[in-house]
Amino acid sequence: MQANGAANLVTMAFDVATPVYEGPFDLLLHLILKEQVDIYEVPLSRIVDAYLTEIEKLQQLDLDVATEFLLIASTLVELKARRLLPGRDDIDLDDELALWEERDLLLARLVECKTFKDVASVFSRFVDEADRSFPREAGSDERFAALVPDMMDGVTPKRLHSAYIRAITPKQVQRVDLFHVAPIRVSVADAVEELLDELPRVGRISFQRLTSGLVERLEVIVRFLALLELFKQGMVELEQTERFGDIEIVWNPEAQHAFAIDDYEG
Amino acid sequence: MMSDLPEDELAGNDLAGNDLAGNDRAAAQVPGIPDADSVRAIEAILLVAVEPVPADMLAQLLELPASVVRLLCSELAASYTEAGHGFELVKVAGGYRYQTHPDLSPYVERFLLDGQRARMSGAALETLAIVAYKQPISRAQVASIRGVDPDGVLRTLQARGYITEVGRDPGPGQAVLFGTTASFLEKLGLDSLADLPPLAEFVPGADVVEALEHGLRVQPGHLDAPG
Amino acid sequence: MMSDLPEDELAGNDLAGNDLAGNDRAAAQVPGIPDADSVRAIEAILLVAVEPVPADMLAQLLELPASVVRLLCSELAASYTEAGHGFELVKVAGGYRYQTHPDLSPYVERFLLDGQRARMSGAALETLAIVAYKQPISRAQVASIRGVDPDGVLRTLQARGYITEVGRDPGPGQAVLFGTTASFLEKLGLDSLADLPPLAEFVPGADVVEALEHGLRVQPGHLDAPG
Repeated sequence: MQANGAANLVTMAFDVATPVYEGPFDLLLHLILKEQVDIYEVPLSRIVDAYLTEIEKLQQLDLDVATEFLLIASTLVELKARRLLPGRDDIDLDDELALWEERDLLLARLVECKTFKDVASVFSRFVDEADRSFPREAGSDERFAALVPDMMDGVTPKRLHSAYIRAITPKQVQRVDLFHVAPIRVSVADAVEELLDELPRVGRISFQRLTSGLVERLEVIVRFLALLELFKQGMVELEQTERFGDIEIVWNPEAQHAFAIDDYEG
Repeated sequence: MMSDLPEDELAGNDLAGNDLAGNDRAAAQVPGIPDADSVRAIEAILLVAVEPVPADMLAQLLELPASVVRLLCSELAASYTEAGHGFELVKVAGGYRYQTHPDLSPYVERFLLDGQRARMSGAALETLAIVAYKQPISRAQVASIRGVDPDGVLRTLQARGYITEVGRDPGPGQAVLFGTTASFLEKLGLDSLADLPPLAEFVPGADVVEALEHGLRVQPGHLDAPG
Repeated sequence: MMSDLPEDELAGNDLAGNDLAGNDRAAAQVPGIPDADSVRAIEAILLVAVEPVPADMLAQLLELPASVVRLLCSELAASYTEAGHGFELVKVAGGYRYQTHPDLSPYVERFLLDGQRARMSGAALETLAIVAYKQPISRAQVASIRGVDPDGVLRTLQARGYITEVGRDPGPGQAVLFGTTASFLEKLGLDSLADLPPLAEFVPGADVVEALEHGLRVQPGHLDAPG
């Protein structure tokens, strides 16, 4: 596995992860375009953790963006996981094609997302430019008062409501949409800790059983990432008899206490 | 030199010959007179103003003596007249404003009669919405939410009979409290104020609205509220 | 803005040299061209309008062909620019309106107090971009592009009046379809959706796609290589 090879990339990932709050694709585009990084070499667990850490630190972070990031990250992790798991030698042609399809889909999404991100920045320029001019809305003076249609014409309860929301919204608030996004409560660090507590007791368990109590796809992904980290550290052995089959996790008692938990400090 | 100009300088103004709006604006500058940007700023401010703007307010915004502002305004008014524009700059109710030239009234009337759909300005609508949702409410409270003096808008709404004085603040100052009227409800096709769209439809809860009103950062705990 | 005016109205324009705002307006009349009062009427109508006035409406009120109205408006706009006024005449959201000159925004903002506009978040702008180019579009379609539930953002954009429900998906579920509004065009200072830059201009170039593609490349044997 690429545990050591990824070491130099970790710094890079952390470096770009911190200032990037505009969106997950920004990060990925950054990593892929600017840093020339093969995503298969990017330690996604580290990026996920870095993001989660930032989320915990900055309450005003756009959770919308964070959620989006994690969704994409999980897709990437799924792709990556297939590469990391044993059984590569006997790849089924259909599976290989499916992998390519998935990759193409992701590529298409990245391209489309980049397209609209660029459009958005142009929109932003348009808005900034237009915002410098103020339209005349004073209407006519009292000489024509009798001719002016009733000012309430066209005012609906809904418009009134919208106007109230507008009026009470602080003008400089950047992200009004923050309130509609569910909080994210999973972290790889937490998952690692859980596994370190759980695995020595059970000794051996299938991944399916290990994650059977989890409802969120994201939680499963995070659990899986944690497992990969433990594998890298030699804490567990992973066995998979067939590609995409269930994974058996075997705790390595020899490796007790070798794990540097500090790495995961949130 | 200019400080002694009479208030009603718009009449019989002997500076009418200067064309500040012409191509030679730079040349129109007189030593001691602020540059043409002040005139342009006056034009911009008066364009967006809903109520006549007093010379004092312009003076404050432009950081010029009021006497200079009055002079500039009278020159500007004269230049419009001379150029034969369809609008004019007049001094009414203690302030300056743009209005249409009297001889174009037939066009304006026709436009207002069949052309123009009514559209309440965004500011007026927001003020009305605040009164509707927060009544009884004082002028000062409206101002503190909108961040701007709502005096003109409140007067207009009151004149139209959509809001009215519903009481007095018991505190010092006895501020007038406003509320909406029956004709307001009728116009919206509502039975009662309870029929206004509930605020919860768009925001998680009263606590968040409250927080927004106070301009506070929403606490993390609020994120748990269902969207 | 004015840039969208048909080329032939601006090119070879006999009236271009005449200063409609100048003293010799009467002399500017050319046989077959309506008299200067039309220009003055346009000024008066636009002064009292509270939203952009389409050329067709001006044409109807002035009893002139719309093409003549467009010509007069573009000349009028040019004359204001030339004279260096603090206001300008622009074509936005399908109509003409007066607005303040951009370089005077500091004065206007100070005057309006609440002149500082609320900034839109990146998420809002991206969602707006998607709706603008893909309208009519459903919530689910926006979600599939942005990779996240756009509900909150869409509601915010709707409350601000930049997007609106324009229909229902005929398919099962009858999903609401969204489109942009005239306020959206005004917010961006555009005359029509046709003024949006072609989406093709934004599709990443071959090099970017190549780099993205490379980043995602499945390289057999890659993992066996020393890290």
